[in-house]
Amino acid sequence: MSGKRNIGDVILRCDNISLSFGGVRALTNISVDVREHEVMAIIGPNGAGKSSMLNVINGVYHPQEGTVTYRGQTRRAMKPHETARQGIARTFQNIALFKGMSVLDNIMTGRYTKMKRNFLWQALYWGPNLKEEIEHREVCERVIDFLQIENIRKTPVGRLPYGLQKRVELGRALAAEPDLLLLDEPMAGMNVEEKEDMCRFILDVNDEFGTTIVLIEHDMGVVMDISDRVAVLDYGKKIADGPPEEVRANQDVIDAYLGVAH
Amino acid sequence: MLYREAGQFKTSYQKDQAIFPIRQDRIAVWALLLAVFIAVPLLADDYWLGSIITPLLVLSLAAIGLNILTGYAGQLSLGTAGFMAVGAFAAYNLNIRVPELPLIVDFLLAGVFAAMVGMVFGLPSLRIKGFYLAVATLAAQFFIEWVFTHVGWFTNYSSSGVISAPPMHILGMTIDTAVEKYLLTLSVVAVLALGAKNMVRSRIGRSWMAVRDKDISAEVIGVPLLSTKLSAFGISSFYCGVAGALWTYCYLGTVEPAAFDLNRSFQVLFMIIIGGVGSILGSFLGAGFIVLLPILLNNIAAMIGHGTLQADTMANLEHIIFGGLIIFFLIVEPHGLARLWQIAKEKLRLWPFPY
Amino acid sequence: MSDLNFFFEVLIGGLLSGVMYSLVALGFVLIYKASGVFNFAQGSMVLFAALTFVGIMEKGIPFWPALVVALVVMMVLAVGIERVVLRPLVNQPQISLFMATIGLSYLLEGLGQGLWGTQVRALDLGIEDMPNETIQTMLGIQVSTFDIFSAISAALLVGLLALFFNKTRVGLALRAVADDHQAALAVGIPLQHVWAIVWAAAGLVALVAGLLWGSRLGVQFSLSLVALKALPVLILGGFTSIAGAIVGGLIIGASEKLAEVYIGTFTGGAVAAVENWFPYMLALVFLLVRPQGLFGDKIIERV
Amino acid sequence: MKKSVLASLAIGAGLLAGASTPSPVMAQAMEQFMPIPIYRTGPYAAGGTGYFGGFMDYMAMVNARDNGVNGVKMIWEECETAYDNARGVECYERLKGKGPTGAAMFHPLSTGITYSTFEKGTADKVPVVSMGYGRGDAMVGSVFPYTFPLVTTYWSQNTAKIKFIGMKEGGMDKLKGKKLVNVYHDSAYGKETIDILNKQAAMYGFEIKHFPVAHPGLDQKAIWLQIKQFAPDWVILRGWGVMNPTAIKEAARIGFPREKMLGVWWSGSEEDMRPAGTAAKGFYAAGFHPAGKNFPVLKDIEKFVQSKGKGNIEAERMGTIYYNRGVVTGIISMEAIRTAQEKYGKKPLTGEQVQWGLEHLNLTAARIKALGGEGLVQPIKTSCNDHEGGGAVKFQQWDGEKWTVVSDWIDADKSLVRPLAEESAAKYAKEKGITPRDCSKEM
Repeated sequence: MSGKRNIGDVILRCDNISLSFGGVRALTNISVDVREHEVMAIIGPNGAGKSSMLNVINGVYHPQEGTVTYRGQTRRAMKPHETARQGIARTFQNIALFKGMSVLDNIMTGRYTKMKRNFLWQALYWGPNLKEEIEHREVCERVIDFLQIENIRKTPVGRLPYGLQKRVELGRALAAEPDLLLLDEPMAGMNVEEKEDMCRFILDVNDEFGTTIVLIEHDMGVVMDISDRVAVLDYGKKIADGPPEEVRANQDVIDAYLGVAH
Repeated sequence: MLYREAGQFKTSYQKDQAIFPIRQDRIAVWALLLAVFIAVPLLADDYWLGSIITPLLVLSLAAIGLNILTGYAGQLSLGTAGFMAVGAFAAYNLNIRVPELPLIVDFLLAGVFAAMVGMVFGLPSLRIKGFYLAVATLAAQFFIEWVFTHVGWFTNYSSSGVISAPPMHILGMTIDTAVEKYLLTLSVVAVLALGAKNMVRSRIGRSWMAVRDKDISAEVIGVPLLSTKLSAFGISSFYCGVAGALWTYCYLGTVEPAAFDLNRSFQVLFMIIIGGVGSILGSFLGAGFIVLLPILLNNIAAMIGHGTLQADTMANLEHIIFGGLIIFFLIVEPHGLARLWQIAKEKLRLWPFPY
Repeated sequence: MSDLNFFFEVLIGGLLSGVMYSLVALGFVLIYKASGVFNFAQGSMVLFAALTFVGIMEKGIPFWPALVVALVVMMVLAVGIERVVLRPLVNQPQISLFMATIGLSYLLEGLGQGLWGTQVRALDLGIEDMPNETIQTMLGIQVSTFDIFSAISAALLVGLLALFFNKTRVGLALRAVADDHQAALAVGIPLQHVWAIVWAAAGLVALVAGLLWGSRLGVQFSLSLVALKALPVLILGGFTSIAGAIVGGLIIGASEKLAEVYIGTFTGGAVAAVENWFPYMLALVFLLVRPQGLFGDKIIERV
Repeated sequence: MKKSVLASLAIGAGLLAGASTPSPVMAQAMEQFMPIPIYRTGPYAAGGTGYFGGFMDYMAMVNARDNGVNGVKMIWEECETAYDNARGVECYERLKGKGPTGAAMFHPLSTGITYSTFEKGTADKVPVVSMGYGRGDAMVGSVFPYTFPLVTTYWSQNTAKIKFIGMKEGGMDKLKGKKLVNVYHDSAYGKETIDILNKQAAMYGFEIKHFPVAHPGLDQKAIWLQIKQFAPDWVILRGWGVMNPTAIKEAARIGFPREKMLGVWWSGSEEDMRPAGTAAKGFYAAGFHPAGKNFPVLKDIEKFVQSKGKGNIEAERMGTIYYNRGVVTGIISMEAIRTAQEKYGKKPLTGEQVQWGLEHLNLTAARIKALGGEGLVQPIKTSCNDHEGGGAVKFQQWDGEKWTVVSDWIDADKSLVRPLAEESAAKYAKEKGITPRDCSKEM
């Protein structure tokens, strides 16, 4: 990866995270850190605990053990909407858009934490509220331009094809202007062309806005190309962590992907 | 005049964000407002104004309230009439206990009380979802009805538990004819409907829809679930509460708690199903449909003439047709009359060309 | 009479009332389990079944043949509902189906009363609704013979349903559908048939409930309101569990009677007639602790 | 598909507009209009169809036999209220202006609809007649000029009930120390008599306990177990609809003698007893008229209406309590119109004119006999100040098949009811800012 980004200090650190659901262990003693401005990938076979890891980071799940430290602040139980206020945004493996709303409204919802006027102003839709709506609309229009979805901005998302929905979901996350963006299999189910588009968007986001990105991916090939660093999970344990080339050569990783018995 | 938007370019986001972006729509809306504020009072007789249009407007307001909660925020509620009752009894008590307050303030405070009660009953919504929540809102319905039947203070210790709206005065004017009551109702409903429309196209409305469509991703974006659901319960109940006050003051005049029974809740629910779940316009269309249909069927029965069999059959036929239409609508157009209206408009936009 | 005896009378009376609520709740559970439809029309089906039965008997047909005819009518109705209402809505959200059943309840009420008239009719099953003397002499408390008969009927019905679900091919298919619609489709069970069968079973339950409730209240419109008694039972017991419907019914029945009697006594009669809301509040409080009901399936959301 | 929906909506809208435009007014028609706010559906349909069936049959008979009231034909139109207040108001508004002269009067047949329409009636000058229901204090005609709780109010009837119990106990002084229970429908209607019962309890020294039954009253075990524990001497039942048979059955289950139970007239129809089966045997009910077909007026209805296939109800329901109440309503209403015609001429009258007739009603025993209603209707004399008129009640007992009258007319305790009504009416007048009419100046 080339670029003029300066990979900075660690902004997110997970220490010894363990998570289980009624006796089933999803994550065991995992420690990962993410540095500012980098693109970090978490990979692993199905059921390795990748999504659980993202869910821990943005507060959907609360681990039984271990700590998450974000920007020097250690937390244990934090609701997702609170992590959102700290500047963490994400997308989902199975698209989780607001199906009844238009593309524009979906993306505008991404601005939720940045808008301040109370509901009485909103009921008036006048003065400060109108000004606020328009300011944020402008931000969203920039996101729409960036993702090249101008022509569908008024379309209900339910009517869009899969690939575009994924793009809108990315747009919704970007509208929040996050410092840390979590992407859960952003390229799952896409064809080669769509995958290339998505890669470009991810890199551009990282490049232009300096957003730190943590992404989960199944497809090793893509990941290796765009990531600065890769962590590999298998059966809820971390088996490797490092630059792509290094991880690619790691014997444990190869075994895990080939399904060698442990 | 043709219904075309060709040549109307939006040059700013402000114009694009306007409530009616198409010019013909704006003209139509102004014409409609003129009609309802001036032409209707001049043309309609007391029967139409007092016993059809006024209750229709009041129920539209309640339907907007329910639509905010069920249509926009996705929380199914069967307690609408209960929240209407809170508004009705709050307005009455404010009116007789604090006579200094202007009537409109009574109405608004009645809404606020209803909102507070609504939020209390909305608290379980964080843990309870779907049908479980719907049944739980029945607890609100029955409990509120019971409180007003049994706590004498709320009815000013009237022996039969009935309250009777005192005469209405606004700025020294007495409101007692059908036209005056209609205009008062219309003004309140028009202002609140506009407010609702504005809210649902603002941040709060988006947060409601986000919670409705996918609560988990709403939360991940930063929409706090509990306070968003509570705001929906509160604002929805506010609308229902004001509707309850209007129902008492501008329509029935005298009510007992049973005027706000479960059947009323269902009636309002039907309005939003038929009118359109998640549509402010649909609330009006649905209320119109539900209020007018039985009267229409009844009139047909009266035209056919009397005779036991026909009358009995017609009365039951009313139920059958009513139930049948609800099913029919759900099958043919689950989005209700509001969607039909939209389709008609789109057709008109292209007319006379088929595509 | 001693206080303790009185307490037991209230308790047992409540439990037996609860059985009557469970009977109605069963119909809801059957349909919800197999099709995920919250059938609001169950109360109207109770009314419709009872009206049909009494109407047929008025034509001079004796009890058992009338029962069979009424059952056949309910089955035809079930198939009709599946065809006309459910099939076109098959891929709609649950809420649409729920609302459709509200429409259905209006339709059935109108149809039933239109066909058979709005008169209040007596229905005599030949079981005395009087204190059972044997029990009174043995235990010293009054329990109605009719209540005991109802409880036995309910037990038989539940037994019958259990046999049907566990031992017959169709029953197993139903369980498969209840567990996973997709899976059931994959193994080639036609969903339409399953739904029709389940609605017919719910029709049978409605008929039994209609007969028992109808002989107590008279066959009249208000029969459809028994559904309101069954809803708190459902939330307490969970929408998907037959056992839940029974246990929920017992809990609701007993606690509402105890509440009515003892809250009334403690407050000097100031708090009375709580039976409409108390069960709902109880169920609501319970839900806050266990959102899926007593025996309901736990809902796990995956992200 | 979509198109057809739209089209049918448009047609529907057209029909609606067409149907509700008032029919052209025929100024010369000799017709008097009577609104019929019936309820044929819902939980109380039996009451609505029975009562209005009898009422319409009577009017049809008057038209067929006498060519109307002094040559003015009665016409009427049904409007379905489904026992819903809001729809009742709509029906009132729809029907009040129909016919050549508007509605003669309005019979809501629902305490709730009475409450929702009586003020409108006063404003529109349409008498709202609530025969045997509605608000008790409305008998004070000076405050409620257009409201007529004719024959007997709940309050009057209640005092008659206590008298009846006194009779059964062997004298009013025997009531001292007795225990009474009032089981009531938890609504405005049910609550009407709580105050007066408390007053009477203090007066006669009996103990009274009130038990509300939540609507609809499908299961009343808890209440009746409490009653069993209280062990009252008498139970007064103020039920409505399905609550009645259930209460009687529950009474049977706790072994409370039905011969010690006394129902209001809404708990005393065949429809209320039949579902209770044998359990109802022995139950008493108050009524301002008996059941049965053995009255000349019913024979005339049979002859002129039912036998011609023009009945407004199934023939087998003739002579039931609800049906006869409708007939009584018809007799009194027609007599009021006739009375008003004496003053205003034999032509269709306005509501305002009929109000005069209702206020100057004098239905003597001789007149009742001439109308063929001997034993069915009690003598009634109203005045500006007294909008009730009669006040007497007959008691009947259910023998398992039918009602049998077991008492003569028992008068209400007017000395008790009247001051209560005046007090309540004065409170109402004050709340509403009404100056009562001066009845000494009225003719």
